[in-house]
Amino acid sequence: MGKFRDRILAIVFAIGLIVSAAGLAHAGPYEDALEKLTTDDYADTADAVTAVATSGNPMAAPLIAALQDGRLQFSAKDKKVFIKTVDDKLIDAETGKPFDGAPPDDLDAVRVNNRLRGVIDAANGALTLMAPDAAKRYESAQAVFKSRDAAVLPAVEKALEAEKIPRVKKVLTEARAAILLGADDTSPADKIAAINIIRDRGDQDSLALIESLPADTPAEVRAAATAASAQIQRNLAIWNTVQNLWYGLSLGSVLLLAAIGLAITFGVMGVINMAHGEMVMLGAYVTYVVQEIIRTRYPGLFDYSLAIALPLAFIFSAAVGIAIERSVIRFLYGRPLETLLATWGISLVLQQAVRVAFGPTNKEVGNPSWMSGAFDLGGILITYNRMWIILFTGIVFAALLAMLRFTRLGLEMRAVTQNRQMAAAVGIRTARIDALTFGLGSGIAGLAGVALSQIDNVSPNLGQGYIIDSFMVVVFGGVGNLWGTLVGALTLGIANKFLEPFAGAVLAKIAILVFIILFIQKRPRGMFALKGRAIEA
Amino acid sequence: MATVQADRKTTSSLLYLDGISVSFDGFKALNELSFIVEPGEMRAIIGPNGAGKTTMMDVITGKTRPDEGDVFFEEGKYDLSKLDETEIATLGIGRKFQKPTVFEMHTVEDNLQLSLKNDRSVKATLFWQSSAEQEARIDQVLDIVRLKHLRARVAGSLSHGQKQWLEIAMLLAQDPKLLLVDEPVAGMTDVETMQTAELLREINKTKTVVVVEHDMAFVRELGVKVTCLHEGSVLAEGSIDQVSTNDRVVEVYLGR
Amino acid sequence: MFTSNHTAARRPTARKWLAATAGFAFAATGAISSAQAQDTIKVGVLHSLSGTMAISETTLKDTVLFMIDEQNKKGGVNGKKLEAVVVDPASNWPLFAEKARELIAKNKVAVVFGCWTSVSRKSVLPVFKELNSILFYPVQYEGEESEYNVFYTGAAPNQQAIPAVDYLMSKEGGSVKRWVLAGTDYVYPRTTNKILEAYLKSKGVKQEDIMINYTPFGHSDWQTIVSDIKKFGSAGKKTGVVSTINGDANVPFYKELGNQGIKATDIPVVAFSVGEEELAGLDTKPLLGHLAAWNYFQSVKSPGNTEFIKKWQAFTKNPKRTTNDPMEATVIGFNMWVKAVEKVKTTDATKVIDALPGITAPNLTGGTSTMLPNHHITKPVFVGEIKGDGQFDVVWKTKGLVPGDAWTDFLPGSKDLESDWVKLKCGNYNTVTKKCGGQAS
Amino acid sequence: MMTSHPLIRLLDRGSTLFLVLLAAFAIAIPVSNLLMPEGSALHLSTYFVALFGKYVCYGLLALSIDLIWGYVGILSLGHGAFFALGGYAMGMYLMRQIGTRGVYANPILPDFMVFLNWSELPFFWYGFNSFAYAMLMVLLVPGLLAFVFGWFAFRSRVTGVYLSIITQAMTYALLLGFFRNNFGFGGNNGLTDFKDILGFNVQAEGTRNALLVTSCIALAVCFLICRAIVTSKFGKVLIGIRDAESRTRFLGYRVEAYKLFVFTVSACMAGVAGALYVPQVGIINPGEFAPGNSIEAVIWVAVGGRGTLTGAVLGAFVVNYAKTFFTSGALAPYWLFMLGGLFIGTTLFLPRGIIGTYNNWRAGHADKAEAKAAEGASAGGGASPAQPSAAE
Repeated sequence: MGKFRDRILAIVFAIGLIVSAAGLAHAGPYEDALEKLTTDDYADTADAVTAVATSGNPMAAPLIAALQDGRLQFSAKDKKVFIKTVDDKLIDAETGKPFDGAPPDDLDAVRVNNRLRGVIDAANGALTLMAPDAAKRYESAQAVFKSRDAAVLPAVEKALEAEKIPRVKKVLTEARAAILLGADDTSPADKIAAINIIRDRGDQDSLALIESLPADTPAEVRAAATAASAQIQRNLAIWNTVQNLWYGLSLGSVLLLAAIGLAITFGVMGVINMAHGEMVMLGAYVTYVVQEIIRTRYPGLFDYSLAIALPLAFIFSAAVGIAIERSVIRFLYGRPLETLLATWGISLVLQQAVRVAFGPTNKEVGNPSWMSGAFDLGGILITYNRMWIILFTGIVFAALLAMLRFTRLGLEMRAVTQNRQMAAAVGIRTARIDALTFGLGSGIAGLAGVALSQIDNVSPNLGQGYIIDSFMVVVFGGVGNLWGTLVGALTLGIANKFLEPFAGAVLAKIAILVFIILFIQKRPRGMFALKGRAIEA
Repeated sequence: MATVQADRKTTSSLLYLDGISVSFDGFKALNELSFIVEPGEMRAIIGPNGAGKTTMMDVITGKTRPDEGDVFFEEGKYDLSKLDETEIATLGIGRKFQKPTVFEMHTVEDNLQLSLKNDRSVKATLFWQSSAEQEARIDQVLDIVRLKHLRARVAGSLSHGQKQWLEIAMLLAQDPKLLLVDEPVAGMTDVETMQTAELLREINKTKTVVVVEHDMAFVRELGVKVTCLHEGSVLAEGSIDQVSTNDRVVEVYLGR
Repeated sequence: MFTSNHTAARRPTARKWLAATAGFAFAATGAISSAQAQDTIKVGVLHSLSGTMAISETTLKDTVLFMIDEQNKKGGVNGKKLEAVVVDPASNWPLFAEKARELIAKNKVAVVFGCWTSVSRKSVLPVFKELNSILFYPVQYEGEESEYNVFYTGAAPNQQAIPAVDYLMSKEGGSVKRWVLAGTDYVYPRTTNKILEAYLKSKGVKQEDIMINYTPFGHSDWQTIVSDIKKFGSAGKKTGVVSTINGDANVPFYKELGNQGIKATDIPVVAFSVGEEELAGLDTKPLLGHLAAWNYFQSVKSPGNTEFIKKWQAFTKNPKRTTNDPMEATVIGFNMWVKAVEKVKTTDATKVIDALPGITAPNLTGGTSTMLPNHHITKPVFVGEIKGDGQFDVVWKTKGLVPGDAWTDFLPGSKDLESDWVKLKCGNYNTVTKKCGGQAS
Repeated sequence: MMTSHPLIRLLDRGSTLFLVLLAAFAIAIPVSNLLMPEGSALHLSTYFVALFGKYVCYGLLALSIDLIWGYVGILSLGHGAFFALGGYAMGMYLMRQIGTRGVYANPILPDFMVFLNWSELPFFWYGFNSFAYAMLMVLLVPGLLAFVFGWFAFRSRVTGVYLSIITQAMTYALLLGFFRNNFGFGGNNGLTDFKDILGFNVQAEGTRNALLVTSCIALAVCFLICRAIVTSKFGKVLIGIRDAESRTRFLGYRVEAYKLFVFTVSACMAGVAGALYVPQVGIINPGEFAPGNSIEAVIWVAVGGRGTLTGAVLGAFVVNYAKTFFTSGALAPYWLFMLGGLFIGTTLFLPRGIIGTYNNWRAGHADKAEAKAAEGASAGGGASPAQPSAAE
């Protein structure tokens, strides 16, 4: 650690220089550092990075940035270092001038490993505390809070004075507090003040920070610390519950998305579609194909890939669904168990077909920028893809309800659900409705596929992973009742997530299954099953 | 068997319904329905669709539990609302469904064999052997419903009317105290209808019968006391002539 | 059977039966007829081409075919051409046993390359013992086994798990102090984690600094676990995750990691079952710097490797086709078998098995692997960091080659066991009781 | 006809033929495998013996499924669970027989317990070193599970698709459970590396043939039991329940009792099948609980002819032979297409299955007297209904 500390000191000193005598041409350390970058050795590179950072050379920042995202090239033969610009031009790292002429044949990227990334982050952290971009400053302030290295304190305080934007200022203060708390020469009073600041931050890191006080801390500080950590823990406990709820919600929405199509085919037509999972899988593959085309042809559109994939997936899965209904299922009405077997067969065929067509391995489906990453909401971290999936599920569900309620097709579907003969009698072409219903169910499965491609494997086995769970949801929720499916999915999802922490993932799943089995005994037709005079025999 | 001490209201009656209410998803199928069937009587029950005829049958046979009200059988000896189908059937209440329901895969004979009054337990049926008197009983029943010549036929291959009769025969084979017959002549030719009426009168000589029917001609043919249901409760009761001249009946039912 | 046909012939029902009977008879006699054809050397390929395991195993099938093709170009073995016999156990364990039997007894293959999961290996073991044939098993596994008829060219725990942990503990690896052992709930992770736990404790890691977590196969909802890891990691000490999560569950796991923003610089994850194939299903940019430990990486720069990749991609007519560790293991095993057969001038199982220990073959990373008396091989161990392009960047490798150890020294049950098929003629010799465990005592 | 003597009822043409064939196989195969010289045209390889033995076990499983699906209309998608439980019971016995010959030479603990350093044998492993006890468990464990499960399900009248789905949930839950290593059954590697059964080496040819013969006998016995059940009045009640459950109820039959009885019997049979299967394939692991397996077993029955006992067995043989055949050689990767196609084709074009269709054809083409006989046969061994109303 000691060596590292020295480096930081040096960096800080450098910052001093930059601030005072900016722009002063200053040959020596920078050039030597470049030498070191050409040895392809992590230790050397590390030293070089520090040296560069401290050199105060205007090229320092761009060079380190280049190193960070692998655009820093070197040639071992003629001991030269180049910065590759985003548009693949070479810049001579020494002069900063564009490099024209043939690049050396042994040109290779300067390699980085985790430890180096650490060093770079630290260097950046210190370098960018004063960066013009607020977001950068925020980032580096956070970095300092994590590293909480006493050496950076002056830099932090300087930055603190200069800082205008409150949220950055807040983090800087926390960073400063963190450092002060760690430092031995801080007065108890300051330490307590620091503790309070950190307490108000109140996240896991703060807790760790406060609890990692050395043994020799004075009593009053210790008291404050214990009080603070107690409060943080209370606070965290609450957030923990909230988080479980959120996780449950998002798991539930995935289940719902996967099951809702099934609920329709099962509810309206009493058809057990074992190939439902494969419809989901097809949807995911449509997404893959769309993204492939976009990657190769129009990379610019990548962020819209899902938007493009959705309708296509719906149409494709729906088409396959209708084809299945027309070619197989319609001959099996009134024989649900036979349908079950036939559709199982279909699912096997579809799986192997995809396996033959696309190969058995996983396919890459990327997250668009707006679906990757996460943000903090109070004490919990919300990942964008989960959030969007929950929203998406909500939209699909609402749209479906609306469709059933307000459209002609929906009306006819409900008619068929309630009384097939009567519906036929009043001139509804039940055959057509069946086909459309099945298409709709499959289409929604396709949509689910698009969503699942964002969190799960895109492989021929994708569907298998969801089919049983989906059935559980439908049966649990009660057939022929979308609200039942909704409640069913969310209940199972949340129950699962509250069980998981102490029961473990496997037992949680088993417990849920057993629960459903028992539940079906109590309500053989599910939670929200339509009662009424079931005409038997 | 849940028995209840006879109380004076219920004594004489074979079947006693009082204030039966049943509702599905808010819709009241039966509403404070009450009536009494005396031993040996034959009763015809009429009423428009959704009047609650079949639901009433379900309540009597234990398929549907009443939300409220009493159902007593045999002078109040048994509280039917506490028993399930099987127990009620073994008490001696036989039911014929609206849609003829026989064991299509079995021969006429086997259908009756299964219906004959016998020990119904698993053990008994596993080690069961047919006997002469059983055979005789089957012949006798087949005679009554005029299906003797079809004894070896698979029930599935019978005509609609024949199935109706076979089902009635199965009820007889059960040797019940009370027969509930739901629309026995639905989809029958006039001739068959008349024959059925005759058949039921024949049966009524030994057993109590409750017939649910739309066909007024048939009900007239039976010439028995009629109860008209409407919206789950009794609208009118009496001879067919009284009932069919009752203004409200005419209004809700015959009028249309 | 013939008497029965006779009685049966009277009844039409019997036709169906006859058909079936004939079918079996065919199957049976087929076995004999195929026994005659001996102008080629038959090589059995026992990898699932359908079902859930196809995702990993199909590649290995292609690899064997590729090697056979290469070998035949060189004129085959002992002047005979090699002939591949491919069967599909369809990811169904009993079927693995049946197919193994079919390959050996019916098709009379000289050697079998196959299996991926431990359970498939376990289910074919009795067959190989009974019919005394050879199985080359190319996948890293939990160890705790050394059979006379099986050659393990994949990594034993000491050739993958332990070096990887050593690396993470080193300064270069970020001197990790706190450990999460996350795995799918089956035997390989269980054993590996038991070994690692013992190993870590021997290195002075305290119980409260080890968190062990198991998930079902194909687990897809990682929110809770990833956030638990995050919590565990924010306790001040440097934390690392050792992942023995099985193939399919990895993609959602890494996606969740990426989205919850667990950077390799904060909490590095080192995986033992994630290779180029698995990464092919991922956008690896968020995973930059997470690690995997293997005995081979496609990105390793060596003449042998470059040439192999070139030929392989040509053979599969797919310029983007990746290579991975089990493939290399298959290649090494194949070459060793060829050498052994050429050495003893026969494909007779016993002779070849006895000849194999001591045989050497170049591995694709520039070294030379040797078959050890315990039927495991020596291999180098690499630790690679995931790069943005789905490849690995080797950041650490063992000095020299590590000999595969069938019986780990970190489990009480097996630390006294030793395997030596040359001198001791025993796969599980107990150095304390001086007895060969396998035989009845 | 019900009047006919029980024995005649029991052994109609089809059944007799079936038993004769089975006996023929049970004799011919060991003879040709053990006595005929290697390489002679009459010699059957041990490979074939093992294969056939496996098929017989599958046949027995199919039989057990047909008994409840074909005659009562209970479609269990979890019968693989009973099969596997029987198998595990046998497997545990075989494990205990290994004794000190395990790799760790531990006299008590099976290997997988040793290397997960368990200290002592879990209580539910006690007693499995006794063959008799193990065999008892083979019947008891599946039987008990089926009884409890059925008691709940049938009493609360869970029928048709719902029942199928919860049976699937049951086997899926067991699958997950047995995958867990600390559940005490060897995790996903299951139980394997068996040495001997009743003192005979399981791999020895003699033992294999013996196991094959035993399996055939078991199949024959179970077949006769099934015949006895379905040809009795009890069997007629079952068919009644299948075709018109509520009618049966209103006739005063305790439908749930009937279902429970036959479901439990069937589960025990499945257990026996599993127990015989394990020593012949040499491994039992949670894979057997996979819902897919149970569904596949159902298709065997459908192919052979639902509601015809001989058909179920025939189906198991045909489909599994096809599997053996299509999973090697050029067709290797296409097996799933075949299987899938089989599912679709059978349900669409052969709803009665092979035997069912044949019976129908025969019933159609025979004269009146013959037809009567056919009725007799089909009342017991009978063809499945044209529109199986199994759902209700």
